[in-house]
Amino acid sequence: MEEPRTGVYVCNCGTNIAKVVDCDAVADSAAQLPGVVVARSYKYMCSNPGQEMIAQDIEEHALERVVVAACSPRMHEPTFRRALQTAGLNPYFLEMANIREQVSWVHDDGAVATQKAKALVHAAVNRVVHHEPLDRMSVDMCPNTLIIGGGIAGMTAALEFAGAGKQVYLVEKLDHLGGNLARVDLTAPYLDSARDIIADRITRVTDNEHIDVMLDAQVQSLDGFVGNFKATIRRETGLEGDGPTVSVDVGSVVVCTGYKEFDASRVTHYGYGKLPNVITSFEFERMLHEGRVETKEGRLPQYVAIIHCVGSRSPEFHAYCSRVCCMTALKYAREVKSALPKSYVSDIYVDMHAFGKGMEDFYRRSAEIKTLFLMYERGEPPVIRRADPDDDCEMLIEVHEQLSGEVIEIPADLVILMVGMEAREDSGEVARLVNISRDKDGWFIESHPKLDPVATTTEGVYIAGTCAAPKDIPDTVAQARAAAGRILGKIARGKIDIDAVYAEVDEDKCSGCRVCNELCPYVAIEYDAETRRSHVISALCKACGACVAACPSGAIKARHFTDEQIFAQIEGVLA
Amino acid sequence: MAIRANPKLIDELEPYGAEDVVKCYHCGNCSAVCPFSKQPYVFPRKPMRFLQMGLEEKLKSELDPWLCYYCGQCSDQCPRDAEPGETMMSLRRWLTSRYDWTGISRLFYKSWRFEVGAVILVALLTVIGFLTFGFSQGNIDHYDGPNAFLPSSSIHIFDWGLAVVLLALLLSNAARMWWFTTGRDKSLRVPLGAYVTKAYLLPVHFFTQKRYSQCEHKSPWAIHLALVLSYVTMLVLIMFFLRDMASGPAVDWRVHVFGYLATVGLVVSTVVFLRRRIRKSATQYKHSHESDWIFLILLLAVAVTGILQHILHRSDLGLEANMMYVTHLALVVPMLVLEVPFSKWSHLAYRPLAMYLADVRAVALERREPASEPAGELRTA
Amino acid sequence: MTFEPKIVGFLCNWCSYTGADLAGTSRVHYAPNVRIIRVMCSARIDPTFVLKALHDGADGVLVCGCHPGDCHYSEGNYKAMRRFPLLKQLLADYGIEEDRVHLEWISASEGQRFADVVDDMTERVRALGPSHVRFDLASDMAER
Amino acid sequence: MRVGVFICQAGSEASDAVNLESVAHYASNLPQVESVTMMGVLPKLDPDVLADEIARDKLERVVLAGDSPGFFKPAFTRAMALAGGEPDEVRLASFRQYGADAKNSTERGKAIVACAVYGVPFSLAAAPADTKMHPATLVIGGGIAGIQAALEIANAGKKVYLVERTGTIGGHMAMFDKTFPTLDCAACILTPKMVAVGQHEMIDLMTYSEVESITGSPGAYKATILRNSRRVDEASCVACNMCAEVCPVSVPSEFDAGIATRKAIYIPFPQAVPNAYLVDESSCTYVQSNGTKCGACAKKCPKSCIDLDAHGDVLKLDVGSIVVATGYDVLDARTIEPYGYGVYPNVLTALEFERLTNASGPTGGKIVVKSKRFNKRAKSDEWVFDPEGRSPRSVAIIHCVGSRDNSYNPYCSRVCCMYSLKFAHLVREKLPDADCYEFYIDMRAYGKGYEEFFQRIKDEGTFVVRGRSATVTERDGQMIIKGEDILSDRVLEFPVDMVLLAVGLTPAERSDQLASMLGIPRDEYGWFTEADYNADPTGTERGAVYVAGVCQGPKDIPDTVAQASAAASGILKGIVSGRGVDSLGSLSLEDIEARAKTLVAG
Repeated sequence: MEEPRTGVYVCNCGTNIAKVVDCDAVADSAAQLPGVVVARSYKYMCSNPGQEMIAQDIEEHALERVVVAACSPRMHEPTFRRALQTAGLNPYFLEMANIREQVSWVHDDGAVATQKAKALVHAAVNRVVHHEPLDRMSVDMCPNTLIIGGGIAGMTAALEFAGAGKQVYLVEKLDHLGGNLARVDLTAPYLDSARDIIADRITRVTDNEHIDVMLDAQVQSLDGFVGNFKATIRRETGLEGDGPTVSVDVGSVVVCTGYKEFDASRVTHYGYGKLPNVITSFEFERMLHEGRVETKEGRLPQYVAIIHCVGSRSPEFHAYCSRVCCMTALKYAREVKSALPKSYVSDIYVDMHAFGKGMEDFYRRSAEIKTLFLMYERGEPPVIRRADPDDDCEMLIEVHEQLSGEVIEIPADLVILMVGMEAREDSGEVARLVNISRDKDGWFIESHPKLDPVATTTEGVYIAGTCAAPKDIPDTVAQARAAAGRILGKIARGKIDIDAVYAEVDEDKCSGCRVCNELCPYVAIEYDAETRRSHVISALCKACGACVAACPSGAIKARHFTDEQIFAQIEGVLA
Repeated sequence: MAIRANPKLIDELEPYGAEDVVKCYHCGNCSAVCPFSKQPYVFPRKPMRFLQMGLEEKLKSELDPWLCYYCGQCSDQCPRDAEPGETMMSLRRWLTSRYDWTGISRLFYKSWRFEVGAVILVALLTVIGFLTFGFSQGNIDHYDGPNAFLPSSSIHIFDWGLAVVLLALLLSNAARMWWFTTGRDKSLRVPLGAYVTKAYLLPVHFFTQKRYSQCEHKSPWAIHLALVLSYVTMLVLIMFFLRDMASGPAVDWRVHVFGYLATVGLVVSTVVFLRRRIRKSATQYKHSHESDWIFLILLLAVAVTGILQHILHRSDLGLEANMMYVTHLALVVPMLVLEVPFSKWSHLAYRPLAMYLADVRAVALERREPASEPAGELRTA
Repeated sequence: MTFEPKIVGFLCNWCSYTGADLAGTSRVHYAPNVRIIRVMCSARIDPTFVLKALHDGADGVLVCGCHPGDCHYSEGNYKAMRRFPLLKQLLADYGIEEDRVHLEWISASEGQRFADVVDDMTERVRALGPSHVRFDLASDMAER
Repeated sequence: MRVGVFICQAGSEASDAVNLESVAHYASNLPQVESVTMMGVLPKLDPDVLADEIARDKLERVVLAGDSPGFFKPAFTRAMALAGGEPDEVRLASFRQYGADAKNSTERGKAIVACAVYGVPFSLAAAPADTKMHPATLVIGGGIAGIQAALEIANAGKKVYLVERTGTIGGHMAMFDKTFPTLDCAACILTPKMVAVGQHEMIDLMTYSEVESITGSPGAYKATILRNSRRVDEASCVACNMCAEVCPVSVPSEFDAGIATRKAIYIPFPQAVPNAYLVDESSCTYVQSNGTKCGACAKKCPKSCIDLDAHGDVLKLDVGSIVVATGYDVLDARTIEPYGYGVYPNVLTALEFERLTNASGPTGGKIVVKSKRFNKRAKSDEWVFDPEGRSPRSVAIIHCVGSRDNSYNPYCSRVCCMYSLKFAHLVREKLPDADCYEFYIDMRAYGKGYEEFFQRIKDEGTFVVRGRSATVTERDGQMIIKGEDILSDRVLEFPVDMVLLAVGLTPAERSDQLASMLGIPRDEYGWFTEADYNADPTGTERGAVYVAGVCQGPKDIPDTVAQASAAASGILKGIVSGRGVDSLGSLSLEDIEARAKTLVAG
């Protein structure tokens, strides 16, 4: 058969690829392949000139297929597909060879890397030959949204949708809204009232006709696809366990499940749980809230010590920074001085993360009220012990103070441990439920850390707030709104395109054995008793291809991942 | 063994003038810009740190504050306005009060009222003392000659008596300074030889203040030196040539020429310092502790009364001269008795001693851990 | 010179391929012998892919999917897991050393692990030496 | 309920904004208010004494009013507890939080106090009325924030006008090489978005343009845009570069942060959007000579799309909402003498280094020190980057240059620590034999994956020195850097070939004019003030006007992108429902008081 006319484009990605791979050589070798009529190498293929170059060639050389050797398709496949489309070529006539993440960034031997790049390009050229023109399906966008988690993030997002007059289902595991912020009295760095923020949000949410608040409820299952999810929510009716389940239709899901505080008792040398007056930040919040800043014995502490990075930035627990503890600690220093003017506060930290608006000023003011800042090294955290009876304090904290180089002990009657943030224990469950992935610490992974901090790998499912990573209130609120913005955009358009990649049954070949029916996790394959054949409901199919591999009579075809395409690719890489 | 930190020390140092030290967030800028901050004496950040943490014993064993001449560069470039220079100054005040075993110094620095009160008290005692003495054996109209009201011979004896007392006080305090900073540190074994070989530093630093001259601006050093030399000249004249000074009414040029020079030096330098402090003309004059004022005013007053007394005497006005003499003494005595051992003036002894001890300690430290090339240190870090 | 084996890697799009990308973004270097082919899910990997690869001259085949329980398609990797022993059996019949084919679970966050897996695999296959499968397979297929 | 009002000032810049006496007088006339006490500025509070007062007046609720009353709350909460009252009943009336910190905000101050007295959150009572919403949006600033916001709104099928001051969109991000902590190249992330903006049918892109005035009310703003003429026909220019080849004038290139030159007719960078050239009037011989001299480019252009006599025009737009995304400038390093920027050739600012290490930069990404060259025109030696130049043997990076410093910017610029670490990585990667030193005060690695990145940089062999370097000097042609190495208790002084200054961020020029034009306040440092620090970080005093990105305060790319999308959300909400919200200023004291009353009743 006559090979379709193919164009090959090798991206230098500045020096990211060119530094290791000889891009011109790759282009030249590609030019030798059957069907390739033009092969070029350029600095940034994804840039405007780069895309225009492709469009121009498609016109001039009447290209039928395009191969772009550049970064991972997970990054720019959509970009180049769009480029093909604007040039009047079916977007699925594109194939990308990943010569950055898989070659130039992981190999340093130029010759070998170039060799591998050539092979990958060869494979891509082989494969693209067998590509077929596919059309994206356009489906209706359901204007309702499911929000999981009734904290500040969840409520903020909910109010955005409600404000636009769209229906929201707000599902909260506990019997009240507010999340972790409801346990806080004042916010850093301006010591504004947290309870005012929460009260405001809760009133607005509960009073809003568009928001269906479900307390004591959990999402049981989520089926369907972007724009057309069906969620089942189980409501705990307290005493007699499982309550009624409701099922709702939603177009998108926002996950705002938040965080859980680090368990301080895991850090043995702080003696939390053993020493009565070593408490966690949240326990101290309660003290402040009740206006009783005192020891377990009811005495007023003369010396108060605050220890940062409990469970965070630590070799044995979490490597990451919990982002809010530093400012919260300064807040406590301030609050202790206010409640107990005669007290002395020492703040034992690693690095003072006062990065945000108003924070450095807050840090300076905290120093001016004579907070004693002591710096310790991550490797060697402080050790708390009981003081001798004749001491004027209850405990002594031994710390190798970095800024003086001295090993000192500081008196303390009350010790506040700044416990970090941790992924909730049910985050794995939630991830599976809504089909998103988690990083090594259990935080949900965004589809791109910079471009797309609130979207996930599963279209239609978004994450906001501290369930993605620790962050403070303003950043959480911004993210919640960002997620809402994304979804409102889709809702405003009313329709969404969904990928044209799904499975198809060739009914002539189908023997009606129904193996595939049980196999499909999305019950997307229907058996027609009449014709005694199975067929795929394309909208439901997520193109995993399990059925394809399993079909004994080879009757099922995975669009865009056909056997021919993959065989061709295999031949390519091994050529 | 861990050292106990004392969060309360900060409060204790406030009256000494160290209220801004709390602002320091330890960027290390000051220690790097300071022309005097070199291994093994890196400051002012480190002492500031000890102060923040209330490591009292550490501070007591610090020589650093005395190695600082308060040229103000550190304070000018401090990003947090923590006033490192002023903190060093207040530490010097605090250390003075620690070296002084009588505890008087502490009272002076903590309350200026107390210091002023003491000055007045001593002044009154002096007046009463000398008047009774004068009337008991002389004639108020006679300044010199046979039945002089205050014969130089007896005043001379009084001077020497006073000198001995002051010396005793100063030496005992200096000894304590040595003990805190060098003596008690078991870990560093100071070779006796070092004490001897470095001894020359004492007079050198005392008479030249040469270290001060390393500051960016030279004028403070010049004036300071003028003050010191004038004072010393006066001291020598009074201790050894009092008789010739008091002789007259004719001017005895052999001694008086020195007297004139010294007086001019004293008046000019004190006036200049006072003006700068009033105008806050430079960083180091921005913050003035009460003790600074008391000292300068006292010194100026002493000089002025001295001049007047001299003039009156030369113009043969016995009565007036004697009265001015008594006034003069009423200022000199408290200045010597109170300022030298217990207040600002004491640094004339502590500073040179600190330079000396610093070098002596450096020898010992070098023995303990030979310094290595900084960047190299990092490389292995 | 040392023998440089050719290895074909079949990676699932959601976990393993993302993990491989992560290895790239975090500049973790690894052996250049593996050529990656992306499939949507490890369950899509038809035994014939593996046979085809070996037949066309691959000295080894690496199959990667999400960790059990983390599959983007909830249970695709289990299907792959179940299918794998059969595949090994089949290969044994052809007299192919079982170390030439390897199944691994690699999550989206395991860039380093992916690199290690590739390095191990490469070493293992290098130890086995070049595969003569392609000829055997060819003749075998000719007979049928 | 018996209420006691206490007025305490934390003594911030807001102190003089509100007439406390009249607020006090107003408060004393509110129902239920038993006592109003003036506590003064930074009062020394003794909870025991306060408890007695509370008990004496039998107060059931305490209202703390002031610029930042939260600073004193714990004392009162404890006093309330001591007095046997309900600690929950200590309410805050923060002037700063609710925007009573501009001049003459007394009326707002009263309203805030009233709400607290009634025990209602101010934000709840002060809910402005709905307004009709014009579906078009004006986005000011074409950096990543502006681009993101514009795309979000346009992708929803709504009209967007994107106004950018320079000749291309992309902002500072387009100048960067890599982005921390993932180190993927900025261009790879940004350029596709720029392309998308350029191609989007719903986005009307106006580069080389400025906002001249804005009038009207929320939902119905009228914006006047000054469209400077590029003097090159945007549509027909194919960026063939022939005009630039013949242009005789070269001036420092803004895009290359001045380390390379461009012509008077130029394209900011090859991937610019729109991909067309423009003429810089200030340096063009033809324009400066009123058409008497030169004009070579116009003659040369094969498509004759250059019209050197063209003039800008003014455009009037009707928009419903506005996104302010004007970004930032960097602090002028010359103002900081100890580092000798502008004196020593190889002291570079962060942006200069970004361009130097960038593949599309003048050295193609090679890190070299400047070399001396004789400039024939100027008849003098000048220091330039020459791709063949010598590469530095040691590089020092100084953090917090002009940041966290009372004499310059007291605030932290939030991004410097991480980009400095990124620089260290690039240096070590491109010059494995070169030593790299980081002088820092606190290493602010707070974000997702930042801490791990810091660890990695250390493992790569960069020397991190805790202590801000103090001075850069020169001894016989060799730069010497001096700073305290606090953790090893010594003063370091050693030679370096290159010094990189992590200069802080400052508000963009003209943001003061923009602020007054839009009627949104700015904080003491000049950043735009958000409606509520916590609850509404992207909204503003003015209805339907949003802030996004660094113009609201320094932040990194992910946070900027999130804010941009958040701003878009607020706008889409209005457009979708057809109803926006009016400005907070539209509410009178009576309105708020009345609403508060009803809220208490209901």
